[in-house]
Amino acid sequence: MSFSAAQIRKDFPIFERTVCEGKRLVYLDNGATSQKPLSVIESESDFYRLHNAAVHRGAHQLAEEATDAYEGAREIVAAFLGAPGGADEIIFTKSATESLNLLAYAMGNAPVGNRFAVGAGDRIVVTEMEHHANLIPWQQLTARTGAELAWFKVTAESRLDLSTINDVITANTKIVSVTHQSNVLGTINPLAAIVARAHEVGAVVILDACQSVPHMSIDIKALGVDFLAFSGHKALGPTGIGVLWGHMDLLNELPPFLFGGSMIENVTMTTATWAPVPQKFEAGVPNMAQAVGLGAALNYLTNLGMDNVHAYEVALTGYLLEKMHAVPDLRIVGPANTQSRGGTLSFTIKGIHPHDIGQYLDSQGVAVRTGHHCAWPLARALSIPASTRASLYLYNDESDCDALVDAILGAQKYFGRF
Amino acid sequence: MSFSAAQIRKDFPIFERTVCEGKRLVYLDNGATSQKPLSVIESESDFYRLHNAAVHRGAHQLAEEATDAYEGAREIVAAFLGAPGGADEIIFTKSATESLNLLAYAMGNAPVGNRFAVGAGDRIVVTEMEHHANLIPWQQLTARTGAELAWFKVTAESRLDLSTINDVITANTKIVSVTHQSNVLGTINPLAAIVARAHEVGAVVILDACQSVPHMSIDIKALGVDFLAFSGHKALGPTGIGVLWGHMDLLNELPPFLFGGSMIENVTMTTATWAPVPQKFEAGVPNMAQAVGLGAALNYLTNLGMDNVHAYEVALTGYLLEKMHAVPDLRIVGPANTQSRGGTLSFTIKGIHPHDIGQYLDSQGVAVRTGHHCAWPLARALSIPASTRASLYLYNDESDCDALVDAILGAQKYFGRF
Amino acid sequence: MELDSLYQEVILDHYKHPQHKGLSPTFSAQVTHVNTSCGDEIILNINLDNELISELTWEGQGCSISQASVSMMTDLLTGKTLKQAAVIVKSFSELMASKGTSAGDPLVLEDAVVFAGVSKFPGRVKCSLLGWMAFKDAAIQAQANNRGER
Amino acid sequence: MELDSLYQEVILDHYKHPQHKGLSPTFSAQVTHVNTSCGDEIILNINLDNELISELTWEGQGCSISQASVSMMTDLLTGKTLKQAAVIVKSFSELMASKGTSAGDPLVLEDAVVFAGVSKFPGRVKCSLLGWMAFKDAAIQAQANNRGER
Ligand SMILES: Cc1ncc(COP(=O)(O)O)c(C=O)c1O
Ligand SMILES: Cc1ncc(COP(=O)(O)O)c(C=O)c1O
Repeated sequence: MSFSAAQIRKDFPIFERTVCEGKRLVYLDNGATSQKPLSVIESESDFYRLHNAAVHRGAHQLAEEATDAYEGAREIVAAFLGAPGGADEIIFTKSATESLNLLAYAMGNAPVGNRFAVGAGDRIVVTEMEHHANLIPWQQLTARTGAELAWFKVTAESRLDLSTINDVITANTKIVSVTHQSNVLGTINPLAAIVARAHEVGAVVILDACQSVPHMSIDIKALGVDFLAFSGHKALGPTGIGVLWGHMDLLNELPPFLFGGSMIENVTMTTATWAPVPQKFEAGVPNMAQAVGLGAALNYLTNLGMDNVHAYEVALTGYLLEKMHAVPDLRIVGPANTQSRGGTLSFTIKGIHPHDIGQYLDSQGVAVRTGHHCAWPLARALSIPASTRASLYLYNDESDCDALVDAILGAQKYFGRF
Repeated sequence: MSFSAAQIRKDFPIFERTVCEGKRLVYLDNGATSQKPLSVIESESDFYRLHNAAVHRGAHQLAEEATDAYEGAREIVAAFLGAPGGADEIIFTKSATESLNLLAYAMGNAPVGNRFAVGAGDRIVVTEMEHHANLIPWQQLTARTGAELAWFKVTAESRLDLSTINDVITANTKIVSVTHQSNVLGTINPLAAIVARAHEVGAVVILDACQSVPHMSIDIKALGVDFLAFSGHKALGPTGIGVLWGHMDLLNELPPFLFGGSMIENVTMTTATWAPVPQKFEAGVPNMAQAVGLGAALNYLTNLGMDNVHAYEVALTGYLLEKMHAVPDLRIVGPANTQSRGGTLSFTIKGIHPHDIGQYLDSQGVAVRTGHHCAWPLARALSIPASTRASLYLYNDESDCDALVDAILGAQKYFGRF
Repeated sequence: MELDSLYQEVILDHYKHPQHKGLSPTFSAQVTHVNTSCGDEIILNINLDNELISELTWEGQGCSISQASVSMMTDLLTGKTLKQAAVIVKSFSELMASKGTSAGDPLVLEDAVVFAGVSKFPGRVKCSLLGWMAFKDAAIQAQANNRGER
Repeated sequence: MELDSLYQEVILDHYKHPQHKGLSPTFSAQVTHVNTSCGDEIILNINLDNELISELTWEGQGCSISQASVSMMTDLLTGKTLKQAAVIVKSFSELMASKGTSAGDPLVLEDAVVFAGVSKFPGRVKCSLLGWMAFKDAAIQAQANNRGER
């Protein structure tokens, strides 16, 4: 099967509608959230129509069917990521944001002696290109515990500066949390050196895989990281579902985060003990229909083949980069070619503010994002308070890239009137 | 319009299916989760089909439509609860469990001087009939801070023992968190005295309204509480959506819980400040489709009229109680009549374990729950390690109650063989 | 009726007339296991005579399946060596994981093959295993205790 | 073209040729306001002569709408009393909340009535109000400072 974005687009009901009075929808805001294929929409509604019940709780047929569907989704996620310990290593959260906060709070709950206990004298390492979701939870953990925060800087070539790696990941470093792919620059970070150094000093490595899981094949064993987080909604899945993966031995030692039903072993008025992983981390009636929908989304991606998806997106990115290089007064914020970069293209246009560019693009049916993209420290480091971001996905094609570039040229003409 | 459960049932696609080889589905596990009307299922899928985009972020038409839908749901929830400060007082979470943990963690984040700061010498009050979700977060907060936990006991009549109220809610009490309606006993707790005493000593009152919001009309002003939590999935809404309501002045003072995108005002590598309420409490791309679905669910309930729903359920509960009283060897765990009680009926049958009852009922198409119902301390206090729970909702009718009682009699015959 | 494959006579018989119920005053190890989803509880005492399981006694409350299972188990394992017991436990665990596809080995499991019917009911597999998981745990602890590792 | 109701000539003109831009060396109060969703920033200096706004100057970066709006605002409010300014601010806020249903009062808002077109674009209302919110804040602080409450 050859890869056909036009064919794929037919699976996504939203492309049947138009925007801005009859214009074709050119959706290039995939870094924010992806559109959903019919199979995902229907798997969520079929759950409600046919099997809806509280998992793990009821003594009846519906509850068993719901449990099978929910636990089946866990198997799908585990297989998709290549989780070495299987489905029990997959924890469902509401979003990557919750997954990362879960880690920071759970580590904050660790008693002295627990390997995750963080205190004064310990270091937590991030990078300058983190999304706020992988920065502020660690800022807060250091503020609560007295640990210090350190970070890798970003070079003029939009790459992590690993030249000082031994000074950043020091012997007292406990946690290294980095993004796999920047949601602004598109940069795909090299992990091998970071993982090696972190493990050398006994630190755990957390991967924010929000922008990589939807776009490339992930093999956890090959990556060598200890924890991984992503959101379903950026990977063709429903809103309201996220994933945290961790090595079973680490999840066993990690204290719980949310407390309530289904995560307990035994409860008295004053004490409680915890169920085994993953239940330990899933308090309450879970987001069942959304987990099932995520399973359908990952199945959709697996059917296409993640290597095919990635190859297609890289080729399309190359096409768009070339077209953009030809636009006068346009500056790409991120790597200039497709080497170790994904299909997230941020840019600025001399003399026109990103918000105005975005507005003009919208009037042409082209959906992008503008601003600091929830990575404000990066924007400051680059002295680019705001940029415009076009982010590609599997249903985009060259005609979408053409529409974007035409609209940029149109904007230059429109705002150049004066 | 007269209230017709048979008519209502037609709005719920799941009742078109059968269970256990062709048996009619008698769904009496509403305390765990409710079924969903078509309008809810479709509002969620229509969001994906027509308006899906990240709210508050994109510079394009879809993002504006998505924002309108999401913020519209907030308005619906505010109106449904009678939130005195309007929509900005409504915070979307993934579940009541998250809402209650949010409060416990956010209070744990409060610096000295903040009115929510909890420490040694302070007291937190709950009741013996709390669901684990409204018990363990407070156990953990006391463990982290050195505060003490105290609780109201439950009387032989399944009511809160308020005779010692001044000894339970002491001058040093900071938080009183109680359930509105027990998910085991069906007891509806009287709040006036608790609220008055709590406010007298300067404590805030948190209401776990999981089992009341779906079943009766709620007027926050009349209740006088300070915070309120419930889950969408028990109120005809989607899974993966919960609500926290709080008074605006309290929400303003409460520190945030989850950290990440969209909840910030300003961010540097080492510091962050917060956006206004409610954004301050909604980090990340939210569970948008689920919020929209919850809006549709509350609209469905409002169209029926919550007072009608409640009156209908009380009458049905009376019918079922009477039938149950006539079953030999059956003991109701909870109030014996419909005074201040909802349609949650737990019971035990002499000589047959609840799990076996539940299994037999399932074979007859009757879906109930068995066990400790996530209220293990209550089960211990009552010396009833497990019970069977039938919980009614608006689509149930007398034929469902008859089916339940027939099945109980059948179980007695079946297990009485030996 | 499908239910009958779950509630077979021998199961209900053990439920009504449990074997080895009532805890021995002394033991090599004592464990308490709980089914966290329903609150069912088993306390199991094991007495080890070197490698021989000389006595297994229990107390508990729970559904017919969990109680009958532990009753049958104590019948089966008393008088066996730890090695023999391990073979039986493994065979029973495999049977319970079979989702109704296995009939169980009557040479190993004797009466307990009736649990083949239970294995069709995923919601009851945990009940069936409660006592057996307690035994596994108790055996390990008893060996440790007997080696003086307490 | 609908876009033209947003980007009217007078708006783009103020954007290209901003008024009162460049901060005064002294001030009664200085405030910095940020649009948290896009990072746009305005620093506003206010000089109060008793009740009279004697000078309003600013610095900032942002989109045409936010920059034009603050430019027009400083034009409008300079030389007014705080009371007169409050009336104008209220009128502008109401216009921006009108979702395109109001034309704005030219007697109060003068040129700034062109923002009626912007009010149709919910995503840009925040941009329009950035400078005005800064002014509200600055006026309060300046009064406090002048009363020596700093
Ligand atoms: C009284 C009560 N509180 C809290 C909860 C927790 O709700 P959820 O599991 O939806 O978070 C429940 C339901 O499970 C409940 O019945
Ligand atoms: C790199 C990265 N990390 C974290 C997040 C947060 O994901 P969510 O908002 O779905 O929780 C995002 C997306 O917003 C992202 O792009």
